[in-house]
Amino acid sequence: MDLEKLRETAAEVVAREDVKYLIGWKNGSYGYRVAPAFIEDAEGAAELIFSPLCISNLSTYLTLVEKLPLPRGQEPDTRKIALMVKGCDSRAVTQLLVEKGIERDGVVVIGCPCPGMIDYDLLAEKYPETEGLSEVKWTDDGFLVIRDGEETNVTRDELLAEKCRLCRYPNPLISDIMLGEPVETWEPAEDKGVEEVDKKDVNGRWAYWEEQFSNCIRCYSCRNVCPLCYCQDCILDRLNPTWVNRAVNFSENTAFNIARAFHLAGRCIECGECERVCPANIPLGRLNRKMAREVRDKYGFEPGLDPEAEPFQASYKPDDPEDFIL
Amino acid sequence: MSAMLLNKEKWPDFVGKLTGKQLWAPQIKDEQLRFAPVAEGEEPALDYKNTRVPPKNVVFPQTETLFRFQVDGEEVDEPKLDEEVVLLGVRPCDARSMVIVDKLFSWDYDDPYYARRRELVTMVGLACSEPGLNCFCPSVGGGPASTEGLDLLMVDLGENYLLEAITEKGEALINETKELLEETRDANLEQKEKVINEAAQKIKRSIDPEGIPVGLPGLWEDSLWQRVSASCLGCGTCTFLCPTCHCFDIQDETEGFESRRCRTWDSCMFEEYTLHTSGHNPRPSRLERTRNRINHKYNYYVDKFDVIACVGCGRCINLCPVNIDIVEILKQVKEAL
Amino acid sequence: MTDKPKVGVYICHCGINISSTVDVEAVEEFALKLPSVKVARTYSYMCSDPGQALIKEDIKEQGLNRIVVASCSPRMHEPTFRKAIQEAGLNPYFLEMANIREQCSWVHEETEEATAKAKKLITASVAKVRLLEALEAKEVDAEPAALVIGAGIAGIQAALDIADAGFKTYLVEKTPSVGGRMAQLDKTFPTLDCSACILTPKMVDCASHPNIELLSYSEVEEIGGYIGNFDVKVRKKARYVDFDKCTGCGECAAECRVANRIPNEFDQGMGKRSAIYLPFPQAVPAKYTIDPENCLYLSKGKCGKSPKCQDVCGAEAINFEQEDEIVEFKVGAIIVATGFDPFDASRKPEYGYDDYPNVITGMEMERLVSASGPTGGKVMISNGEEEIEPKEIAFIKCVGSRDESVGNEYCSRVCCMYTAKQAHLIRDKLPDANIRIYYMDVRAFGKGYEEFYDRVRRENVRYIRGNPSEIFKRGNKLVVKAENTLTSTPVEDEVDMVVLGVGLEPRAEMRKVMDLLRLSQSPDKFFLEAHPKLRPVDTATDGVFLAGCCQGPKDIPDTVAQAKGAASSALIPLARGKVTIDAQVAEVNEATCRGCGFCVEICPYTAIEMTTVNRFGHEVEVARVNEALCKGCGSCSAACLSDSIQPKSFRDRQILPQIAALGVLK
Amino acid sequence: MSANNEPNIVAFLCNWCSYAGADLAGTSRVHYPSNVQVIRVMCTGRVNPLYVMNALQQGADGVLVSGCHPGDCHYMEGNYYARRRLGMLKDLMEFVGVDPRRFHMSWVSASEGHKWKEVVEKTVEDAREAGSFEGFRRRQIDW
Repeated sequence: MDLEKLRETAAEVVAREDVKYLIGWKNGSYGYRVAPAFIEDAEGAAELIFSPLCISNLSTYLTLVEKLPLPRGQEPDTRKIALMVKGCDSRAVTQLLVEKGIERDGVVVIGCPCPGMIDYDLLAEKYPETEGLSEVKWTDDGFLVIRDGEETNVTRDELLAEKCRLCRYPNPLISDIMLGEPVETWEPAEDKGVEEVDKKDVNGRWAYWEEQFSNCIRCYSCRNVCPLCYCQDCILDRLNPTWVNRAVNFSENTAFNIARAFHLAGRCIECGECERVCPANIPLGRLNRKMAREVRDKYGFEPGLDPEAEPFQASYKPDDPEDFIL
Repeated sequence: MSAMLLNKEKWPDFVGKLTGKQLWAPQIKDEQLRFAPVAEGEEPALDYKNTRVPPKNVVFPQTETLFRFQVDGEEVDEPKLDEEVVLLGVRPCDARSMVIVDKLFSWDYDDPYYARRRELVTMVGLACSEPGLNCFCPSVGGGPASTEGLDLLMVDLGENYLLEAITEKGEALINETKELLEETRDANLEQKEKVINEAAQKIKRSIDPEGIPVGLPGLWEDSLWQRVSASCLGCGTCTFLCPTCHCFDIQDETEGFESRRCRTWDSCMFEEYTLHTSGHNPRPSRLERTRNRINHKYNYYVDKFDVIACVGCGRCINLCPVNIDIVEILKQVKEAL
Repeated sequence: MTDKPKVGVYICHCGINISSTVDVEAVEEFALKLPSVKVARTYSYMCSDPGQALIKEDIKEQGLNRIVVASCSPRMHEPTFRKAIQEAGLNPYFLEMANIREQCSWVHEETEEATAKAKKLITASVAKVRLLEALEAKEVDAEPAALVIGAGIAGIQAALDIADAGFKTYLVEKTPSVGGRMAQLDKTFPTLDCSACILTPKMVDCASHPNIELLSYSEVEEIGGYIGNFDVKVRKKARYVDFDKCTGCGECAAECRVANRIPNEFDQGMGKRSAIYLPFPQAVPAKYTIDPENCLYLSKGKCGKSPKCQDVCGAEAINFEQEDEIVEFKVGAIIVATGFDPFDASRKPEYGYDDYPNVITGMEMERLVSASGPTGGKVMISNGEEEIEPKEIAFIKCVGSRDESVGNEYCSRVCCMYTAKQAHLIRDKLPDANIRIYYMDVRAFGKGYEEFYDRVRRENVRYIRGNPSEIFKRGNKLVVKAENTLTSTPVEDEVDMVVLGVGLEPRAEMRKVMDLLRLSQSPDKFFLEAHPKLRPVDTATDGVFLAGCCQGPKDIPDTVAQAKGAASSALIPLARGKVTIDAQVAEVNEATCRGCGFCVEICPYTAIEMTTVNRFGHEVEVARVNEALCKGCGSCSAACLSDSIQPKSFRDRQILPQIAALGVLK
Repeated sequence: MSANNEPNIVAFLCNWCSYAGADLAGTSRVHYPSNVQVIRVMCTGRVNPLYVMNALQQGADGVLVSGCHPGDCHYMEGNYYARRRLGMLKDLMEFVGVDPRRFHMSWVSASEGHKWKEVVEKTVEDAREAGSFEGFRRRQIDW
């Protein structure tokens, strides 16, 4: 993508009177880090980037920003929020529209066609992170890693993030401004992660997840980063009734993770953020993708495609599968 | 206090000696380095920088039963704490963190659970020779071979570990394993200095905290808090992985008519932290919560206990999903001063 | 603040129904040890007066504030015990029942297991009862008026009954006249009363009744609210004729440039009318209406030099500028009487209804034999070449009924009898005609029906068992091909005329009414009643009742009976002036609601709507429950991701402890 | 499982069909295993799928949800919603490694006392085969 064009467009957008700020990506504090950027002026816009490291889904900030109590008589700031989205991120925006989490005219969606993002862990493992800022660019058939002035060409296959291997919607499905031309979509890979679990027997799966969930420290980063976990008051924080105890142990962690995955069934847009941010490296994406696959295959439904769609969890079809019924 | 050498060939025997007690050490589990109980025959994994999660769990469990009771009943049943634990391979920053946290748990009220667990633990440290990318312990009063909080310090000298007793507990441990140890020579101590100096050289990041503790209150309304908190997700990663964070929540958990009162780690980054029953929250947004995290570490704690509640381990930087970098925040604080 | 729970557990022996299998004393001893339980007792019959007295006494003397009755199914005696504890001053919803009879002592043989299970069930009940909340059944005023949709015989009868009882009734009819299908009929079986003669007085009555506001040529546009308080919006379609000025003289129709060129709906299209018309001579109101589709002036903008109707109307009633008018009013109850459509015989192409003019439907036959019909009551039919008086006549029954191939498995209930009646009428008019009736079965179940059927058979009407497979033309005759299943012989009868005994189908436009009133369809696609046996005129929407064929095929007496039933049901809230709203309804925690609207999508009663509230200066959307519409099913709650909508008495915080209690006892 | 190795089963029954069907089984003196404890709800639509998880976590070895046949729901659509939600939950639980024999759903009408018996027998038999589910218990670890 042409960064000049991006920054120019961003500067125009934030100059608009009806726009409060723009959320995009900028270089982080060191190494390969990329940080969310909240841009309010042209100067800020000059910091924006779009690179294979911009894996994070910024749409979560649309609902994360607190609506603080206003002093009596003060009107809320209802200006629009501009947001940069990749294909997957755009589905979150659409799903938020379906669920009335945001209003269509409350956002300016800036679409960024996405050739695929890099898996940070794979990258850092192969080309360790250094103190200085490194850069990664797309090339025709992969990535160019520029680290301490040293340039390395890497094939796409070597570093492509798992969610991008599986991606079916690299181009934004909803946008007000589209930056650049749509990318050519690619044949999604087999979901080996889900299959690895699927092919175990039921006890094997339990053992697998027991190991995973035992590692959970209940930091709730998976929930907080999720653009679709936007309840004011999550039931998993609730005390009366207590669905899941605060205690951190395998049983409660499992309950927490089942509840989280269930609440996202038919809503998850597979941006993979939960898995990316998990400090305990739990492959949460497998849970969500498994549910997404069931919902797609058995119920013929995919969230985040149509802003007018009926929410999956609030609808039914008379001929929904019932082979599991006695 | 004595210093002894342990030849690495005898390492398994040394570990074997310790597994008679409850031994915790870094191990690779699920491709991750974490502190875990070492079963007999298992080897600690020491050739790594540091664990993702600090070992504070051993003295301050993430979930701890305070007592059990029956709904509508009147009797309580308290758990017994009497198992001795050896924490092996703990890094100096993590050991130092416990000394810092001790102050809080023994301040206006002696926390019996914490105190008892501290009593029961022997801390065997391992000096750092390969600090991590985001380590900055020297900036906050620590160092790659700091002995604060340790009972015994181990330094990797290549073929040998140098074992230095710091406390009576450490001395006792050396005595228990004496048959495996050799006397040190001067060269060993020189070698130790070299290893430590080299390690210190490798530490890239730093911040001079001079002026920060006194200056922070003046920055209460500064715009920097908005800037640094805007991208915060409000998750507990930074605080749960922080060795000095010690906030907890107390809950009564009930199943049927059985109940227990327990405490669990809490995080000042959580939305419900300091949420009042009335619904009012004095720290209603991520801004106030981020500001609290920094202030707590670099101002309140200093005010109260004369020490910064940060040991510079860099975990919060390593694992923040949105690259909130405490060193960068501190730099901005200094600029704003 | 609620008091600390003090629970009383009452274990019933039920004679020996429970105590012969469950060791009630052991259960009593066990219950006493449960948290919050202050009293536990057993008694031979808890539901008896002395049993109830026991509970009431303990409430008063021991200060109990929560009661568990372990006895039979709550489906049996929950109301009994609610009333009992209420009489003792407790909130009736502070009761939980443990079903230790139907679901324990009667289904388990061993005392040990039955006792163990009884203990578990009581534990769960104690766990829940401790957390129940006091509820109040609310009362709201009911608007003393009713709406009746459809002015066929069902609607007319219902409206008259309600109006006679002294309540304002709005009778809305889509067509220009009341009367409906019954007005089209000639004679009625089995008494052979003239349909018009018995119906017309009622039609006139409802137009003149002081309590009835007749809204003819009108359609209901919107219905909001709930029982006792429905808000209704009706569109009065423009007639282009000033209702008050029109005298019904009919000069306009005679002068209309398209006079006698437009198929007359009332005559099933067999007769012709003008663009300005009265549907039939006895129409009520006797006011003319311009059909805008066929009126030259309205459809083409030009009608000669000037519209003739306007020229001839002495009353100056013609007004081409007239527009639809919206009328709004409130009612306390609604009766749906939208009737039926005759089965469309084109859907059975093998019978050639679309191909041969001398294949007609039963409804057309009604008009053909009617003295006011297109032929003046003479049975004349075109065989495609000429108008003839038929000599050979065939009736075919069950056309579009009991026929899976057209999707109608049900029996239409009237075809057997109207066919018999029509055969009789033809026999009267054409004594020499040869009349055959092809049938599958004859169902003559009503009062006097079997007798009438016998009479028709004796009038030389041949009943041939077997449904024809085909009708085709041979020369100027129609050939009915069938198999006589009694003799197993194929038949090919040449006839001059075939009458198809078409069945009854739900109205094509019923979807609109369904949506307006949130009604459902039964598998036969007619409106679904609340219970097929015990609540046949009620619907799932409180305050909305069904009358007549919209609920299923019916003959006239059944229709009238049901209309009267619906009227008396509708009169309950009207007469009482109040409606009681169930206390066990859902409630939204507006502080935690995230406004996603899942509950709104789910609620089958549209009891939930989004509303804007101000949350500390911010406008946010939250769900709100209309308690009068909510039935407390809880479907919304299970879908609420933030747990913000909860049915009272079945809240998560009341159910989860029940689950826990069942788990902990080993 | 209890001391005598019998599975502990929690069942959620809708008030109008399945609870009435279970009552009918009683009135008809149909005998069946006593392992199933019923929690009455107004509609299967009320059953939050997380109840199933919660029951398994709190001591149940098996869970049953039973309601009206499709089309017969007293509240018109509740059982359709329940079917979708619980079908998804079953898929999720299986993926997490919860033995599918631990969770069943059935349609039992008010007139199907005998079917209720069969459903109970099947549920108990399956839970018995799946065995105790101590691994997931809430109080297993640090109580």
